[in-house]
Amino acid sequence: MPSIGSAMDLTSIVFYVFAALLIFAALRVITARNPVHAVLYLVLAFFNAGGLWLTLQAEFLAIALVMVYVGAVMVLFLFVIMMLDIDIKRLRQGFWRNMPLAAILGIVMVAEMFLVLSTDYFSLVAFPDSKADAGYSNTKELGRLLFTDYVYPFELASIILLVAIIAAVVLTLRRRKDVKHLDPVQQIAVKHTDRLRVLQMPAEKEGE
Amino acid sequence: MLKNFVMPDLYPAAPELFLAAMACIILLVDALTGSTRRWLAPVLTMLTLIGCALITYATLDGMATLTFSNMFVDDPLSDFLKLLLYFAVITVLIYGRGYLAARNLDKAEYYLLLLFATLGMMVMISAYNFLTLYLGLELLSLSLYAMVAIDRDSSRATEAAMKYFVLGALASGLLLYGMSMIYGATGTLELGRVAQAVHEGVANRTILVFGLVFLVSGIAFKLGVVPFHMWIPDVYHGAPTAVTLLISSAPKLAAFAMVLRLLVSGLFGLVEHWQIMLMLMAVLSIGVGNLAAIAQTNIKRMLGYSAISHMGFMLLALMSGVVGAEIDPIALINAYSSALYYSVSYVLMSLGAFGMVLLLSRSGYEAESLEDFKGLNKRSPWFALVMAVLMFSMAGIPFFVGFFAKFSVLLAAVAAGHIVVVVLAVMFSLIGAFYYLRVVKLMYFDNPVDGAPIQAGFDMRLLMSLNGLAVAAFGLFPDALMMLCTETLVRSL
Amino acid sequence: MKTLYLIIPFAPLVGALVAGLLGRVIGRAGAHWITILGVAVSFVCSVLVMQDVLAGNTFNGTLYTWMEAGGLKLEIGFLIDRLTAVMLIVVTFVSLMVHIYTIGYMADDPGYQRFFSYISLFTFSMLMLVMSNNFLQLFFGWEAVGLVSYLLIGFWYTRPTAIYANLKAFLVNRVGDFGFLMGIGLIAAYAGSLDYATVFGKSKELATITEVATGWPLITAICIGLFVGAMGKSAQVPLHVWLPDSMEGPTPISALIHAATMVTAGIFMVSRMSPLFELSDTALSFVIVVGATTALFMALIAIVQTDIKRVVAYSTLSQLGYMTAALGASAYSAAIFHLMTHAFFKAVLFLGAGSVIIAMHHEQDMRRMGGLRKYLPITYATVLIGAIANAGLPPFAGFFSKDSIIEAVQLSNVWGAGFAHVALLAGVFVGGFYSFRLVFFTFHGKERFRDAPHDDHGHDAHDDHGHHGPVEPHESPKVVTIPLILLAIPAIAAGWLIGPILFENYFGNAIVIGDNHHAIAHMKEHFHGVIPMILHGLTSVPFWLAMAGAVTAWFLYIKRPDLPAVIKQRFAPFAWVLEKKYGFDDFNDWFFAGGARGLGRGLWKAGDQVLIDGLAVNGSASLVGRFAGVVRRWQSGHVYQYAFSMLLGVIVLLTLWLGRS
Amino acid sequence: MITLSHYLILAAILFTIGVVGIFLNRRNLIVLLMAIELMLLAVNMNFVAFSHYLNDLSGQLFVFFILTVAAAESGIGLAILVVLFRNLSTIDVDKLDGLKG
Amino acid sequence: MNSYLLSLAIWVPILGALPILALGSERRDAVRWLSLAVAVAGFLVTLPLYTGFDRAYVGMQFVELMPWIPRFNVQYFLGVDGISVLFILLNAFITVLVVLAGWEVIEEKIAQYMAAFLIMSGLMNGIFAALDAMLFYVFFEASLIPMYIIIGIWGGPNRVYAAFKFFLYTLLGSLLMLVSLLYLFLESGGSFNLLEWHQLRLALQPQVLVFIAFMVAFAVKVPMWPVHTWLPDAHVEAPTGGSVVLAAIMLKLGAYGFVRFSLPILPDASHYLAPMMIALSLIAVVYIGFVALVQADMKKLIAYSSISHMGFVTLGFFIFNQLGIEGALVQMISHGFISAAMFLCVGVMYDRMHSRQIADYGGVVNRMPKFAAFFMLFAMANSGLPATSGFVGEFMVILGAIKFNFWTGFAAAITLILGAAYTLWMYKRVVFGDVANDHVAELQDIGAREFLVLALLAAAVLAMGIYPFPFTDVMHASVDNLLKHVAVSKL
Repeated sequence: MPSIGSAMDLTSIVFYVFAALLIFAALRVITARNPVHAVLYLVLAFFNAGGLWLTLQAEFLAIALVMVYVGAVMVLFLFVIMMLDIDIKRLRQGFWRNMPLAAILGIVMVAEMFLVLSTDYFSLVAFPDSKADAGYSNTKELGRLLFTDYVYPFELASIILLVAIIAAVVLTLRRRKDVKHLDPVQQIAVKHTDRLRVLQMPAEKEGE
Repeated sequence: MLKNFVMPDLYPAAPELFLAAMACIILLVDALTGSTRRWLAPVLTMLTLIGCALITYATLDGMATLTFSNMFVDDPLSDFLKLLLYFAVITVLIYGRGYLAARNLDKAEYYLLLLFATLGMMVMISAYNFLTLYLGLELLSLSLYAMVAIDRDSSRATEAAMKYFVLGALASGLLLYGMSMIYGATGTLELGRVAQAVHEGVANRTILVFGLVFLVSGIAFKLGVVPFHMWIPDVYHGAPTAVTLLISSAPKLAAFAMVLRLLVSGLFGLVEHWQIMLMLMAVLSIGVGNLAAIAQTNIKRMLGYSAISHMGFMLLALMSGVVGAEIDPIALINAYSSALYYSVSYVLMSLGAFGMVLLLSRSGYEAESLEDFKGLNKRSPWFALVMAVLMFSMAGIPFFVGFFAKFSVLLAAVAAGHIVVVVLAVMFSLIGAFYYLRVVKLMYFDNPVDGAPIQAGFDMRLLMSLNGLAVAAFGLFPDALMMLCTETLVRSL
Repeated sequence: MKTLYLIIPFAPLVGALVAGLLGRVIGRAGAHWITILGVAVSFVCSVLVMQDVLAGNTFNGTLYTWMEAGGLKLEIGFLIDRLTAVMLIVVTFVSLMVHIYTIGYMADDPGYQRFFSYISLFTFSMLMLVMSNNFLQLFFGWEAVGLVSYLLIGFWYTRPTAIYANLKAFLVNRVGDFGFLMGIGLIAAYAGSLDYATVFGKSKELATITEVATGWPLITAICIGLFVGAMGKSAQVPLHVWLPDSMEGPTPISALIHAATMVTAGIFMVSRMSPLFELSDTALSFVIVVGATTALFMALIAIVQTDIKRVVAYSTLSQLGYMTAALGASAYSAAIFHLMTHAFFKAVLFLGAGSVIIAMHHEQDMRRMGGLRKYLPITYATVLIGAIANAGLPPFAGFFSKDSIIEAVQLSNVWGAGFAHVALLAGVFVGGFYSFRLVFFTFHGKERFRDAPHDDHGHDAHDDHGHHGPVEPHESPKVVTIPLILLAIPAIAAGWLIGPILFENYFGNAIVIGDNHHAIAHMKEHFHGVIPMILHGLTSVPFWLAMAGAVTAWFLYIKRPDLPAVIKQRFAPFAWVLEKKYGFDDFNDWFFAGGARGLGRGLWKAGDQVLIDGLAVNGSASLVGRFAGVVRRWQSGHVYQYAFSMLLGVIVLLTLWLGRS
Repeated sequence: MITLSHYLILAAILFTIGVVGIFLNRRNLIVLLMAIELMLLAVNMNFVAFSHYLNDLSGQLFVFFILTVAAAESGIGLAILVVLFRNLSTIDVDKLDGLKG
Repeated sequence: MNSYLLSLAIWVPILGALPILALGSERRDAVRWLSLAVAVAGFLVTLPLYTGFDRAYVGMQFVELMPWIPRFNVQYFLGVDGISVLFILLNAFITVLVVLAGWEVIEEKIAQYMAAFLIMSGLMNGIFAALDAMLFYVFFEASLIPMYIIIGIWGGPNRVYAAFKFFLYTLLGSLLMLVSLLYLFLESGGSFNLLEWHQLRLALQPQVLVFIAFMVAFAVKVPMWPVHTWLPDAHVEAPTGGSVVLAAIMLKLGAYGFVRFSLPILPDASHYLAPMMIALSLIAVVYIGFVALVQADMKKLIAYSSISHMGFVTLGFFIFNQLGIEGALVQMISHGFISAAMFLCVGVMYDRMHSRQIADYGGVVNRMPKFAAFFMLFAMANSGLPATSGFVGEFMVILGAIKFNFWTGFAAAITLILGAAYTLWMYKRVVFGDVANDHVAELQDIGAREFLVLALLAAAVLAMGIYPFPFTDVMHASVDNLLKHVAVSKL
């Protein structure tokens, strides 16, 4: 059926475009001279990944990826980069020294993974391309599971986030000593003896 | 919407829930009381752990119960490991208190992170699903990253934290990749069903093995075995000693649980593959760990390398469960219970060894150089004796628990026919004996360079003594603990 | 009867222990009384035993079981027969004399009690040796006399020469013991017993066996082994080197141990073993050649010695050679006979020499003596008797025994007997010469002690009398002279017992002579009594040779005292060889002592220190250390390197397992 | 035709890029953190693809949690980075070798 | 017939050490007397082992059997036969002497010193009494710890090197042995019972491998050439008491291991490898004899002499006749007395002069006649003079060796000469001669305590030399049994 065939082809084209962009962006992330550029390439990569996930009918995750990652995490990265005021020029030196070895290892690894993953095992016969019903909502279904079967991991995830908060606070929060501020607790807790010190001095020097 | 929803059975997870709740309470209490009542957090933490222990003890039933949609398992193994875990964390708490106070690190956040790390380990121990295992692992790891860096003015500590973090994240990535492959091959995340799928042969072996490689790499990182060990010395060295104490002890129990859950409960069908992987790593670990430890001058680093070799020994037992095609349940239990016994013994010794470093350190003085142990026998014969016992135990000299741990592991390995590996391991542990002996030498044969009296609270002294005595007592009467380990595994596997 | 036997060795032992352990308590007099009493009791008992034995009784019994292992029952026990009885008499008598003599000789020595303790201990050891009924106890006594000899030679322990000599004596004896032990070991291995009676009972059987590991005839191996032991104790070439040096000990010791008793242990032992030796002609040839060699060549050295004690010592060596040769000729009875006569006349010579030494205030060099005859008449008389006996002139004791030996060797049919006969005859001449040289040199001629300045080179430890310059010799006290006289009597008369001892089957079963060895039997046919023997002796070659020696001595030392120096110059190389004692000492020092030390040092340095410790032990340790350094460097501190390591791990595992599946 | 393999291989390439990035980067810790994000993205890609082709939602749920954890991880990572920068005034990976041997 | 004597022999000294440690080194007199009391008590409890020993009974006596680690079927299984009983007595006896010898000499940390020796004594009794392989091993290795401490704390200037060398060398052997024990455990179907192992059937190849592993362990301990180099260092650096225990007892552990493990469990391998063992033993006897000759340090000399004497022990075991084995056992006990005495003698001089160099001495007899007399006796015993204990074992082994093969006996007997040469040469240089220097001139003769120690040893040496029957009599039944056992192939 040509219509299906063309639809398939369209999916293929979308896949290849996104994939190519994704790989390009990823490569640039690790090779970009400027960390700000790297972050932006990473954003690009996430967008492309999101696009791919849409083709896999994982709408909620695709959106979440863009929203959470691009919207929050990457911005955080940018903040940190800006905040730390890093000497960018120096940071790129010596980059190429590890390149040959890295390239070889990378190629070996990819080749081996390719060998495994390109087998017939993953053919469409064994893994048919599932098509959801019209009324199916990926988000709704995920939500249902999340609050029923996955309530335990969900709670754990929340605790992890709590840990992240505590950790970030304990590591980076610094009370600056040069800023004057009043602590009402201390003000209330003060006693009169702390304010006034009664000194008793002899009326005249001894031994005169 | 939720018509199918059944309230999960919370009873098996009672300790976790209690701990989580208490953590929140401590958080609130700290926020409300501020810095005026610093003693509250440790006391509450202690109470929490004791409470957990009581709950776990009260809910002991010797049966395996699954809950939370089969994501959580409560079996004798988990109860056993959790009880040990509480004990280890309580010890960490007591040993570390003075050290942290002297360095102004005893913030409530530390205790919170400690509790969360404990929670993470408990989750790992009870995990019956890739997802919960992962989340427990991350909960533990993230807490540990933060704790390593908690002395934020120490460049060494932050460097260690950074390394730990980066490598830990890499390892998580590897683990996750492995999990994804297993998931792809079996179509499930639940360990029991994974095992079933592997057993029934519906899953593609190549993909499984492919995933297994990554999975094992992730596990190896957590255990700290070669070549995934390199974070260990740096983190042990750089972290505040109280945190090193934690990293070196309790997580080994969780890691053991992780190995057992993933490889034995989940991927037992691939046993012939992962056994050989573990063997390779075991031999390398024992070799590299012992060799590198010789050259150390910092005792924390040295103990770090020694940890690598000890984990190698533990793997020796894990790789000996199955010989050939036939699965002999007795040999299996022997091997895995030896591994468990080894882990438990190691935790006991490691607590003592790092505890001793803490005992000797004081405000502005880290007793972490080997030189700092010089002449300890003159300063405090009793603690020198305790440390000597610990060192001999680590070296695997009888009558101490370390010997019997090695003994049971080697027995398992010999039973599996790995004589060459065993001889190799034994030869490396001979090299290992050298650096443990060196500590004894420094304590007994040399004169002290530092004559200051030992400043440690009564609770720490007492616990330290008990720790040393336990190492000796479990050496004189090793059977109870061995039987406990065996019993636990028989009922859990 | 058993108690009597027990008393014989243990009376001296008690004396020794009391004098040794309680020396300070009982004092000097106490020490000599208790020990003399012990030995005297022993002597009396020996006489009683002799009577008993002559009555035809023998005894072979066990005292206690020493040990039992591997089917070998080792016991301590006594064998009392005629051979033992002779030895008992000789040992206890000479010992008693020496004890008495010592009172005078050692009067000023601070180690007085110790000395008495030692000589009594020695007597005990020697008695245990001769009374033994088994090889084990024999070996006990054997080593014990060696030990006491060691103690006594080194009696003056501050003198370097003395402590050198005692070590040397012990070690050389040990070489002999080594052979002895080999012999005993073979006996134990093949006979399964160390009891004389049992072993001798099996001797025929043993003679047919070939030793497994070596392929030697067993009996020969045993006998040569045992004889090597005898060579050590009885100072046969080349194990003789210790004896002359042992003269470093006090003179009574030289008389007791190095003349009369200990050195004869070897002779006694071989005689005791006659049932074995008779079965091996090879061994007998070995014995006879060694004995004859010793007899001649040691006598030659005596010619050039100037130390009075050393002359006697070399003479002893020579006489021991005679005895050994007799053993080789199967003339055991002749050997024992000579042993007995020699014990007396050599004791006389030694004690006489000691008397001279006392008189000369511990001067031993004959070149500083001369003309002592008139100052020391008793000494002179007794020494002269000894010298004549030693030279083998009739009718003194030495004549009978020596003559019998020479005849026996002549009649012997073992290989080497011809050489032995010639050597022994030559030895007679030399013997006559050095014996009379001693007498003339010391007692006749010019009184050289007057002109020679008495340099203080002090042979004896106690040169603190303040005697410097010319000395006035005087006769020794009674405690010295009485033993001399008492010993001189048997030195004259003991020889007259030749009839009963040699030819009337005195020894009975104690000595066995093989059917093919007829020497004694032949001689018996020609023996018609003492007087005819003397008369016959006057016409025989040995007599004239001995006389010739005596005359030569007279000519050279009395008539033409200038000649010896001339002769010495003329025959310088020959004299040099003799003075170097054929180079045995130098060779031993260089080869054995030096070689052993060199070998030890080499093994130690090269083997232990360089190869084992350096290469294997410390080498592997440093190798481990180097590996540790390498492993350590791997931990570079760079996080990307750590990541690389992990990555590598993954890739290696991947590669391996892709290959597997 | 786009099969599961395509997605998996794409993920593999991404994963490798992430891993190599960690090893390659010697100068900037932030890029290191980003490389980790790439790895996690690759894993997520795997899970999503499997989830789709297996018609099983648990994979997607896993991704959901991975995203959450990764965010928390980034938070802590950056916090450590900040502390490190305060101590060393650099985030140069090469300078990070105080602990070694 | 459950008995408690062996447990007493083990635990009386060990538990007795605890109050001594608790007393602390400040209360010296209390520590000394308490140590002596414990040591004597330890000796007294071993006496019934000898008096109550049934000489006719072949099997183990005074057996105690309790489960210890049921998980691995390890038992607290004690018992002695004629082979081991004497060593327990010897050990307890030597411990008393060591306590006496350390009386005034040890000034630093005396409580720890005494406790270390007492603990070691108990552990070594455990080794000799253990009939469970694991129990044996545990005691075997644990005994390294106190010795390591003793050498390291109270040793000479190079003590650290010596202590490490001692520990690691011996650990090397025992670790290989551990692997073998585990193997045998599995082969025997899960038992560590030595007596059961004696019945175990094994093919030749595993036998040989296990034998080699055992050999390394025991040979290091004996020590045999070429793994002997730890001994001279350890001896030289150890304090007198340490040297005494090392030489008198510790070296025996290895030899004991050969009779208890190698011979009965692996008879075929023992026969197969006997030529090698004999060769190594003979090398030890001869080679080491030469090396001892040139030593300048008295302790080193005696240490080498110990190696040489222990060569006789291993030789005796591997010639497989009763003379050899009993001779070896007698030699072990005798060497226990003699080497102890020799080291004590050197200790007596060292305490006064603080030198062990032969060259620093000379003419000691002038100032210390009593001492010289004792030293002479022991020197003679060391060179194997009859009527001393040193003779008995050597004599038996040589006789056995000649029975086995003439040349073996021949080579072994060379020690007769060498032993006398190195011992007496040293004696000559140290004791005889004129007073060599001012230090020697100031020497004081031995006091009552030293006299007592040396006299006890002298009595033992002489008694054993003159009447060894009681010693060998105890062994007969067991050695017979062992020989019968070894003669049967287990293939």
